Amino acid sequence: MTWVQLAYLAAALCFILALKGLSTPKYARVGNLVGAAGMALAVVTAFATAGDHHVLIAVAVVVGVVVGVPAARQVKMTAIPQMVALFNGVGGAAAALVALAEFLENTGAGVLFVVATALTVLIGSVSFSGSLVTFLKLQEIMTTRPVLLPSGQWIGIGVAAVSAVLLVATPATGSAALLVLLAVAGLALGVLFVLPVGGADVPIAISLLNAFTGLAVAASGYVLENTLLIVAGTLVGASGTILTRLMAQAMGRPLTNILFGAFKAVPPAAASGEQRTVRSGTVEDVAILLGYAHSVLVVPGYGLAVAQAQHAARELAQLLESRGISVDYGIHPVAGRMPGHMNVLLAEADVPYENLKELDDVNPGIGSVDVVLVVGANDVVNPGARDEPASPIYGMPIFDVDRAKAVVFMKRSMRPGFAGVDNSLLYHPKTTLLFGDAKDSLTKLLAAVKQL
Amino acid sequence: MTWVQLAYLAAALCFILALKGLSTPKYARVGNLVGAAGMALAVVTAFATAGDHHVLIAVAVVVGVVVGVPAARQVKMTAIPQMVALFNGVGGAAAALVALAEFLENTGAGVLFVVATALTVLIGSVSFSGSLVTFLKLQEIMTTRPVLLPSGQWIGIGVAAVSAVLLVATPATGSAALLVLLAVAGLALGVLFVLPVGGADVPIAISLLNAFTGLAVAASGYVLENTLLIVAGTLVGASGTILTRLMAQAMGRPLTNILFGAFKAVPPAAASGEQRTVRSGTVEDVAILLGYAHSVLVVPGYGLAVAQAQHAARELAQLLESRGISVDYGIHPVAGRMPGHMNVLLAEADVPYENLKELDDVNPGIGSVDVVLVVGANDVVNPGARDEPASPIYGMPIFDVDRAKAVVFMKRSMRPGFAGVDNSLLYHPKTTLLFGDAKDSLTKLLAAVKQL
Amino acid sequence: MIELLTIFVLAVFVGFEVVSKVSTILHTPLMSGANAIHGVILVGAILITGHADDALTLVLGLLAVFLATVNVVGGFVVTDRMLEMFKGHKR
Amino acid sequence: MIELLTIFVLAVFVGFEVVSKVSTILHTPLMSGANAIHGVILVGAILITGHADDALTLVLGLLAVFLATVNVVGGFVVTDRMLEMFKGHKR
Ligand SMILES: NC(=O)c1ccc[n+]([C@@H]2O[C@H](COP(=O)([O-])OP(=O)(O)OC[C@H]3O[C@@H](n4cnc5c(N)ncnc54)[C@H](OP(=O)(O)O)[C@@H]3O)[C@@H](O)[C@H]2O)c1
Ligand SMILES: NC(=O)c1ccc[n+]([C@@H]2O[C@H](COP(=O)([O-])OP(=O)(O)OC[C@H]3O[C@@H](n4cnc5c(N)ncnc54)[C@H](OP(=O)(O)O)[C@@H]3O)[C@@H](O)[C@H]2O)c1
Repeated sequence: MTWVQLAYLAAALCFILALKGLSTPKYARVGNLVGAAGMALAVVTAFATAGDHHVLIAVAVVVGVVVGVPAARQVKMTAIPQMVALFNGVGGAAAALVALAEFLENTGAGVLFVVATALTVLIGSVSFSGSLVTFLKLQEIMTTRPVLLPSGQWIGIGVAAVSAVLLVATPATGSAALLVLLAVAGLALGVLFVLPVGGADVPIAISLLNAFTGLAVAASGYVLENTLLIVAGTLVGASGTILTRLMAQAMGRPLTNILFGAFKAVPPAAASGEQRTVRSGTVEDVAILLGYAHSVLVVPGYGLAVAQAQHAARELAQLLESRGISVDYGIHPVAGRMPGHMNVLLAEADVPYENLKELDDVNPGIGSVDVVLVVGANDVVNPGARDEPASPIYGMPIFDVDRAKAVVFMKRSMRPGFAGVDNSLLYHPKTTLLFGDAKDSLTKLLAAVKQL
Repeated sequence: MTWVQLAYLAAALCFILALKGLSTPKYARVGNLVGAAGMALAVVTAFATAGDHHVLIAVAVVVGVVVGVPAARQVKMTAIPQMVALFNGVGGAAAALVALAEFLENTGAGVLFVVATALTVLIGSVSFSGSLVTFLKLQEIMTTRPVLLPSGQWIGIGVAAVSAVLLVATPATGSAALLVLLAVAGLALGVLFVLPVGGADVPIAISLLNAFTGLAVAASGYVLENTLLIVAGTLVGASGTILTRLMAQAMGRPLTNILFGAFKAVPPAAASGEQRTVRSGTVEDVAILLGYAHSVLVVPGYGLAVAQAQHAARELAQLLESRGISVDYGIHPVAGRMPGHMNVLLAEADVPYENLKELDDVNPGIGSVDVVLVVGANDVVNPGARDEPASPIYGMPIFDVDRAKAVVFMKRSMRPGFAGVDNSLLYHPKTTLLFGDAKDSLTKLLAAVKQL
Repeated sequence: MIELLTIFVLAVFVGFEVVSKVSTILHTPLMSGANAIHGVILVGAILITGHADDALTLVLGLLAVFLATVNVVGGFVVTDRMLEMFKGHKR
Repeated sequence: MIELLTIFVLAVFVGFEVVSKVSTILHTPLMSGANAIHGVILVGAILITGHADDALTLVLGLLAVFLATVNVVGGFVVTDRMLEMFKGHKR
């Protein structure tokens, strides 16, 4: 059956090329298509060589397509992280189920086989339940704040210990009941792992769970002695691990802090008792501020994505530029809800690439910026991340907009951002708040500036 | 025998890490040591599991060490390329011999086995004879100029065709005689491949033959069903291929031109009939020129390496700098006889890294350089590479020293450089020639500048 | 077995090397692209279902096929949608 | 067989990726380092010699062992000598 194996090898090659492509902007899209082609090849090959039940398999695939494609097509850009989390979870579940089924079929196989099976079941379950919780968090079905169970640390350690015991006991006894128990322990472990992760850090948890699913797939490749699964799973595992690290670096914090930091963090001091005052402005106030500025910096955040205000922002920027005002965009690596979120949105609105500035481009000269327009961003400009060691986001690099000459916040309320941390900049004398939906405000502002 | 296989896997890992280390200056030396450790592990493992003849094997290894280590220790830095070529050749020969021996042992094995065997023998022989010829060229035992046999192109194609036929015929018949014939054809092919390569391009041929040997080792890994040989050989094959391309890029020419260009190149016009005049200066003339310059550029070349004049050059530069003259070194990517040759030598002489400038750093501002000191370089400053499409080195990027205010050449004679091409800059009115060994001249110059 | 282990080790290196220097902008597409790739478990799910002898394995297998398919198609489609936007900005 | 082929393909990628962005300065050490690594044929030579039954194979094998040893030790020593100099200049 050499052609089968060659087809699998070709698919593995496609996956490598896909990853390579996805890491260079130029070939990213082609890379993804190559990956899809490889997947199609692999699936058709598997289907052609599957012994039996072709009709049922085909039906299951069709149902999967019917469910998956519309979901992926219709999801809003802002909701993509939770979608990725869901897809990741179902992948992990599938890996665990495959291992479970193979175990039931193949009673009495070698020890190494059972070890790999148990590992797949464990990692797959962790990935499944962990991804589900991240989904619930991102979709805001549950709180985005870290959830700390009473002595949650000990529960976590306990469940991990039970899992470890089961991981050894299952191969030793070969019992299916223990394997099912292991799956349950894995599910609990996944939940316990993600619950204490702070809202802002959930994407990193997704990336890590993504790597987990990859490893589960690789382990199931051992179980099935299928090199394609081994190669593809390992690729995802390795690249996911590196990506997780890169993302943590972009947040400016070590990974352990992100995952387990909540256990140590001091609960934020309830500063609400102070009743500090804020200054809220009208559209006209802000229009005048902008109209007479020389340089403007737009810092977009998650709110821009929610309001789908990217086009309005671009139009305002163009209007200002036509009046001789220099306008730049300050793109924080973790603005929005996924890395590169702002780049994607602004690219969609045809903002020229040169105008997108990173932290290091902006901060040194930020003192000479006349007006910073913070459009639906909050955490990424919170000076607490720089100045208050007690803050849960302490250590994350931010745009030092408090050093600019004036700051305008466009948001709907005084509610904090994703991290749930209060932002002292909102109460600063040089800050003007322009309440309302970002798109509305920008559109009104556009009209007002035209009137000047 | 799992521990054996794990040891081999560990060795393979060491080799990967070695390559990774060697491609970052910081870890290069550690990387090489890691590679050596992996090799030691692999060899000890093989020795421990070799069935028989342990004493003879040990003797052969010891003899190899006794021959190899002193040769490697005593070779002059300038002769390293030919040393590498020799080591490469013996590696290729070893691969071919292993395949041959395995074939004789295992008569009547499968077709795929014999195909891999034949391939190993062919590639190994090509690599062996090709490397020997490059050695002879670099050691200047034979001419460094491209050697074009009458209708050599056709002979080459003929031998290649014969090899191809034998490559098919050997597995088809399983005849040992054909395999030996194939080895002979391979030897001829290697010679024919390297003969027409121009002197300056020989290092690229070595790199390619290096990759070939890697492939031969990988193929012999198939023959012996040894994953370590497959991994290590393939690594070398792949990285050698990329390296060859990178080196060709550094020379500014496409690879095919380098390897087969000689067949098309017009023989250089015999310009000697003209009897152009040169201006030769004394040490004092040059000292004055230097003493009153504001900026000096030192362009070192192969002659600096031959004369071991790096320390003298550094001393002169320091003296000039102490007099307020700015001194830079212009390091051409292919100056000397191996890539990075000049960096190695000047690093040895403790020249600060910041003073080493590349082509793109130097050429834009070269018009304002007062004196260019060309120390034993020639081809890398030959304006013909830029201006004369008929020149064999046309297309190689050069230092445009003819645009500087004055040029001093330190060389021993009017002989051309490695490429064997006359250099019109030697006859230019703004050029002063300072004949003699580079180290002598520099030492004298040092004394003369001190007198100023 | 050693072959499979070797494959694993090499794939680890390929994964590390390929991704190690990617820019922030591409983190999300890369994450979701990798996500789609691990949907290759669909191959395993199909094979196991094809050989299922009893009802339980068959049901587990079919469920796995369904979930893996969602993973695969969803992953590739979402990634493509994201990258489409990047493309737009090359204009 | 397919495992070996997969290993080959993956090793090609590892080799390409690892070396693809190295600077000119390191071309020569890298060439000679890679040169030393393919001396691993010594392993093959030892194994084949260990199993040699007749005089011819034995002689061929021993010759291969000798040549491969020269390749290995020469390669690593030369590379180390070169890199020693690079180290010097970090001072
Ligand atoms: N990029 C990533 O990889 C990633 C992933 C997950 C999490 N995170 C985290 O997400 C945060 C991102 O920071 P950020 O500054 O972009 O966002 P943020 O801190 O979450 O703040 C978003 C702000 O937008 C406002 N907003 C919401 N909808 C709006 C609308 N329709 N119109 C106007 N304003 C609206 C909200 O205030 P109102 O409700 O008062 O309007 C909120 O203050 C960081 O904490 C980061 O760590 C990042
Ligand atoms: N770097 C690489 O990877 C590499 C490898 C192989 C070949 N190449 C080729 O080598 C050439 C390198 O260019 P290059 O300019 O460095 O060297 P070159 O063109 O070969 O010129 C060297 C010059 O040094 C002079 N010289 C030799 N011994 C000397 C001594 N003891 N004292 C003073 N001068 C001495 C020679 O002239 P006299 O004999 O008159 O003294 C000769 O003109 C290029 O063609 C390049 O393509 C490069």
